[in-house]
Amino acid sequence: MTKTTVTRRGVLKSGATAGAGLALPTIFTASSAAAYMNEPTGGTVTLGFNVPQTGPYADEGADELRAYELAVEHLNGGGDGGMMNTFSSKALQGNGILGKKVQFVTGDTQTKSDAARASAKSMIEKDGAIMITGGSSSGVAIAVQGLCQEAGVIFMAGLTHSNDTTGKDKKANGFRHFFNAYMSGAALAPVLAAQYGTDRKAYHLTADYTWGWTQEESIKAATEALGWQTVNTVKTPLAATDFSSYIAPVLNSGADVLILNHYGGNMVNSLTNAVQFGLRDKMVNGKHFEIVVPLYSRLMAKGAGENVKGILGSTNWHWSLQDDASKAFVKSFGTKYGFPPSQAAHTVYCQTLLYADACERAGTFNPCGVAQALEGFEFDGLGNGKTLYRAADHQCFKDVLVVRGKENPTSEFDLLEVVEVTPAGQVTYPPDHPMFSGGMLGTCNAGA
Amino acid sequence: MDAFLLQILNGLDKGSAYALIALGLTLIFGTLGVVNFAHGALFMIGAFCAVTLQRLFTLSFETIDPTRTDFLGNPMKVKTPYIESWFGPDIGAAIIDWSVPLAVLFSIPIMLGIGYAMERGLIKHFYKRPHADQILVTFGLAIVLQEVVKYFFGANPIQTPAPAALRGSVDLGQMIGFQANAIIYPIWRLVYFFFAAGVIAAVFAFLQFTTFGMVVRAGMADRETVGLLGINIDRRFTIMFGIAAAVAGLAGVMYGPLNPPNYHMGMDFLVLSFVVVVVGGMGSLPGAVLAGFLLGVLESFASTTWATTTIPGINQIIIYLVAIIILLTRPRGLMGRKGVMED
Amino acid sequence: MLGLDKKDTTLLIIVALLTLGAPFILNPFPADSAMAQFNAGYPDLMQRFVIFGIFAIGFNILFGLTGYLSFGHAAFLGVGSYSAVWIFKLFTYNVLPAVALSVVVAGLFSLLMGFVSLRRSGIYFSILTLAFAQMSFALAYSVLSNPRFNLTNGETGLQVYADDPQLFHSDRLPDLPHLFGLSMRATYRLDLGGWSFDFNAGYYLCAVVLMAVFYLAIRIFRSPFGMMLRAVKSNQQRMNYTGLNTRPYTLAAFVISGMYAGLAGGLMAAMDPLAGAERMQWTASGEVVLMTILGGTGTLIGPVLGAGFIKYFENIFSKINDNVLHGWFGFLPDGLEDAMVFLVHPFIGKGWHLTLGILFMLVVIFLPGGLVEGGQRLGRWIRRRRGGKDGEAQRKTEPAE
Amino acid sequence: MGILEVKNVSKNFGGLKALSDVNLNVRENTVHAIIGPNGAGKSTLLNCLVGKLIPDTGSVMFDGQSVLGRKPFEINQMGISRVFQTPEIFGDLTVMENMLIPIFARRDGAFRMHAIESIRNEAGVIEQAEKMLIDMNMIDKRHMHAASMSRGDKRRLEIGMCLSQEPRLLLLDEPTAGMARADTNNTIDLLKQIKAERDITIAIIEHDMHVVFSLADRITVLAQGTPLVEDEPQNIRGNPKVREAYLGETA
Repeated sequence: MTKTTVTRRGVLKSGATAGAGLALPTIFTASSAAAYMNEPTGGTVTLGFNVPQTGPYADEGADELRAYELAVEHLNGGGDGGMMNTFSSKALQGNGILGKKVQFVTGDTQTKSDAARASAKSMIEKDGAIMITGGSSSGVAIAVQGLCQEAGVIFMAGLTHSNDTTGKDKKANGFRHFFNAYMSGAALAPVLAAQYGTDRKAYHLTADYTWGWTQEESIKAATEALGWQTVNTVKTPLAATDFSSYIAPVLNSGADVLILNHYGGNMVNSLTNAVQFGLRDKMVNGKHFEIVVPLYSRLMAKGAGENVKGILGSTNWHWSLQDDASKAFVKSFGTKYGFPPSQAAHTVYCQTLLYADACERAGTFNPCGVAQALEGFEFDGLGNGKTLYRAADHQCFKDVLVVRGKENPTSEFDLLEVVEVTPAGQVTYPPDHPMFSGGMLGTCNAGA
Repeated sequence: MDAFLLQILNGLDKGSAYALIALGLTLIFGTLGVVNFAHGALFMIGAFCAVTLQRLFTLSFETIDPTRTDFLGNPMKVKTPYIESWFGPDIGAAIIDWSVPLAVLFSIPIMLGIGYAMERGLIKHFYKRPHADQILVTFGLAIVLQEVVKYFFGANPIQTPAPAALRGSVDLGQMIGFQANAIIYPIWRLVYFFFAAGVIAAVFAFLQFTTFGMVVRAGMADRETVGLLGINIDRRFTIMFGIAAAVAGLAGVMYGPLNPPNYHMGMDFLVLSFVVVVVGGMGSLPGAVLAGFLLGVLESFASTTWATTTIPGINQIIIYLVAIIILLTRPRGLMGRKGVMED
Repeated sequence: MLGLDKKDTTLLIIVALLTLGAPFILNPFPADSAMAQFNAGYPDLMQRFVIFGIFAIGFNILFGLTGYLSFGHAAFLGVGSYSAVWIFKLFTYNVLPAVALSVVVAGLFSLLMGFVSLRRSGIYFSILTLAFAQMSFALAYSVLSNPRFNLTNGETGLQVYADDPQLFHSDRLPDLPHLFGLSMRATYRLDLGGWSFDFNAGYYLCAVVLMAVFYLAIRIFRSPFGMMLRAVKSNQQRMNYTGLNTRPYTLAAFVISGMYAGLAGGLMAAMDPLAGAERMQWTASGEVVLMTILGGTGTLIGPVLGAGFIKYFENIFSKINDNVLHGWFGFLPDGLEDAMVFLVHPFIGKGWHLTLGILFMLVVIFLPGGLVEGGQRLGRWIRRRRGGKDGEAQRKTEPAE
Repeated sequence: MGILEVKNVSKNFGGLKALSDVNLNVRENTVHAIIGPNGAGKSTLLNCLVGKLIPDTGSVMFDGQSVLGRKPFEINQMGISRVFQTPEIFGDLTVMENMLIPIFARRDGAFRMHAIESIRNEAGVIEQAEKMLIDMNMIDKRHMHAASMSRGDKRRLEIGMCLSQEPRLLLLDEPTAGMARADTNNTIDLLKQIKAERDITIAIIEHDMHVVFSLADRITVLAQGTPLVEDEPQNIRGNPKVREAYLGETA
């Protein structure tokens, strides 16, 4: 296949998508009068919240659901309004979306792409959801994003950190608010250099699947650009529960930094094991041995307990941020549930508001209209400073937090401290960056 | 050489957990003829005994400290464990610190009780049922147990740290003449290994040297004959079920400091423990122990850079590959008896 | 009819009526009533019922007839899905060649795996199949998705990209799996009063396939071959000393069930063109074991019932949240409403696993023959009641004579 | 020439000599009994004949062909059927199905993939099975589950299953073990009838002298893995070696 044919096929394909709708009264036709998939006809509009309710990420899923409920409450005019008051766009009235009361349905992704697609389909086919959002892994996000593209609804991805979500698997109907592996690397590397010097030898342990690889690639590139050497990169099975046999050789490898490209249960266990093996007490090459966890989440950090103390990583948002928006969100979430929100909660809350706002600004629920309103949208007041939804790949660009495990936590939630807020400009990359190459956004699909 | 020794150590350590779980599993199978898919859940419950005890020790009363504020800006509620106010902060903190070893004592009666209740309440009715039914009902039970634990403790892992005194690592290499940092090993992992060895030895001694054990062994060999002698073998088997549950539970309690327990850790170990039992030979106690350590060591070696560069992905499949090779070359596992579980 | 005796013909007709009428049967509640939560008649779930039904029917041919308990059949389902998606990627979105290739590839794969695993029996066989399946899963999830040789696309799942060759694709055809132009997503919605019913092309394709393979399963059950398989389960020793080589019989059963699994996998990809590795995990194999036992091992209809039961729970119970509960119990006084929600809460939504686990236990404890036995008992009970009445009537008439 | 010729067969289990240098010659259309005290090696010998065990040395020829190295099902296909000490039947299947299976095996060989045809259409096979059930006097039990029958019926069914294959050699391993006297006599009558009506060679291992002497044309006495004598029944009765072997009397 030559390059030109590939492009031609791509063009044909987008044409076909549009054409198919006309040629056959096919895809999920509810009534032929509807202008787009699941057009809300009554006084309500239904959103689909697709989060892991069972399986290892159930706690993150539960926190996402809490935030969704809070967002719906705020959209419908209840509660204290949360970040609606600080949001730079003032389109939202507190009377639902476009005057329709917001309802929601929930589904269980089980953190499996099949199950996630099944529950998303059920929300679209059965409950008439106009938008799907949520999730706690990149595999699920990409799978559901593809489905929403085919079905013709908007997908607002939840926790998904892989470059692919807005890289080779990007879709016109999908938007990501979360940051990604490249941004983690770009944000972390300067801080690492500042804290640990530029003459470091790094040893990577990487979860052996797509996200792990992109994470490793990103942080490796970012640290090597600053002068670090990479001693070894070792892949660990996703199903591994004990990392002792991967940690044990690290001390003898000549490395003086261990980078754990792990998430969730893998991260908790590998970090626990690394600390157990006394890595943090050692001096290697005349330097203090350090451990880095590129992607942090407070919920998971809690599982790792004392072991996170002093360990650097990046995160999307943290409740201790002192801007007005974050404070407003923490206040309204904390008042309702009694504890501060996680970054997962923050992300999905923002996305619900952003979707609603885009509908208001577009004046329609039509996915193509909404997508247009979101593309290139610049805003402020949702807790991460000035933020841009880039039109080219539907990735969101905003400040990234570099955090460190707190040495003296004052409460069970006070586990991380913000070391640096890396400005958006420093983590921005061109849409055709090699780590994000391949794949096409395509054209938006309205379904009907 | 030092890398080699290090992986042997790692293997023995992983193997300890495998062997303990497989020991109980094969004990239940050998005595009762029951395929127990809930055995992993017992391991998990053991670990949560430690979590529970830690929670009990840290039960706290709240006092309001007006000088500090919480995340919402309200006056901070400071929690003080009751135990610290009863015994004084030092002893109280020490008790909390030692909660995992104390949980060993706490868990034995609990696990025996759970095992006893499980056998009398459920398993007993399934002795004569097909293995498939046993699998379904114990699998159902495993799901119920883990969901109940999840309901109370959440899905995230929970730290159950070892006592501070046993938390660090020792430089074993230096002790035997290698250079510094060559063989660093965590103290708690050594404790776990010796603990496992002790438990295994105790189970074997119990079966070997007590009358009770003798009858059980005879029952494992030929249940009907022993029954004909007028010995109430069923009651003894019930107790054996309790013991098997306790062994799995102990494996779980002590495992907590190695890797923080979560509600699905039992399922993570379930497949593996069945592989261990089968590789060792169904119903063979020494086989289970041998296979546990063997697979632990092989798994450790397969995860070295040398192995994964020679055969990509070997660390993912080694356990299963070994199981296939052993089952094809030794039909009944390493030490299995003929005719067990072949129908 | 069709070479079946009266009882089997009746069974086949019942299955045909149930599958063809599923859009009505599964949507018994008006669309905007509170009970609509329990409606299962939307395309995706109906497809799933039928596809997992096919999977379980095939599994039952191996497990129900020969007694060989495989813990690795999900691997064949996964391989079937991957094959189908590769056809979509390379050649065409037409589902016919895709599903055909799924069956063939799964058949070859199961031939290989069966040839090795069937050298052992009992739990040793189970563990061998489990080991093979877990190896396949590990390979598909990570090893075979490395950038140089990406066969499975790992965690994300294999899917069709715009720059895939699709040699035989043309503009006139839908950009989704289709059968000679008829999109699998094509759905006709019938609104009748408060009710609405979905008639989906993909579902009806699956339903037709289900009827065909169900018919095939009946034929296999009633054939000398089927009898031989039951004989293998009953007494292998006697088989050997009767001049019968059990290995090819079990291998044939293994391959047939593997092909059923491949067919299910292919259809799954045809309904939704994405193949994820977790379909191959041991828990997925365990699920089909549970479906079969739950429905009734060795019975014809049992596995289909078991599949429906489990999928219904997974998709319906997991979607009930506290909001829905408050809706249901809204008619109660506030305190009572909250109490009811509190009581039911652990069993729905994120607690659906708990409910399923409890139901497994209840079914297997009280209905050793699975749901089919439940049905038979119910049938006997009704007959006895009716018979009882007849008997009474007779007794009453007797004195008159 | 005998139909079954065993020459110099030895078999050791570890250090234990189960068979040493056994010779046996079973003539066509006779009933040949093999007797001997417990542990004489009778069962080991039988297992060597049907392919369950492979002798360490020696040869076993059936109708001029070696059976050694062949699997049990192949040896059965050569024309040897075996009846077990405890009846081996298909307990989960009906009596009729039990009878159908050996007939299919005889007609179609060790494996045939007839997965679509219905059994109901196999009129010829069904007819044969019914005929054999009538011969075995159990046609009224055809729909019963085989496992639910009495032991005597199971034994009869098993013999019927073996006969339906029209074997040239029928091996019986203690066919009356554990049976009541009446059942034993029925079995003897059945075997006598078979012997009378069919062209068949029977080799029988038996403990019960009553059975042996009512059926056998020739007898081989086995002791400690070696044949003591092979002779006609009347000569065996008084043989001192046999008495010694059985009763442990000193010569």
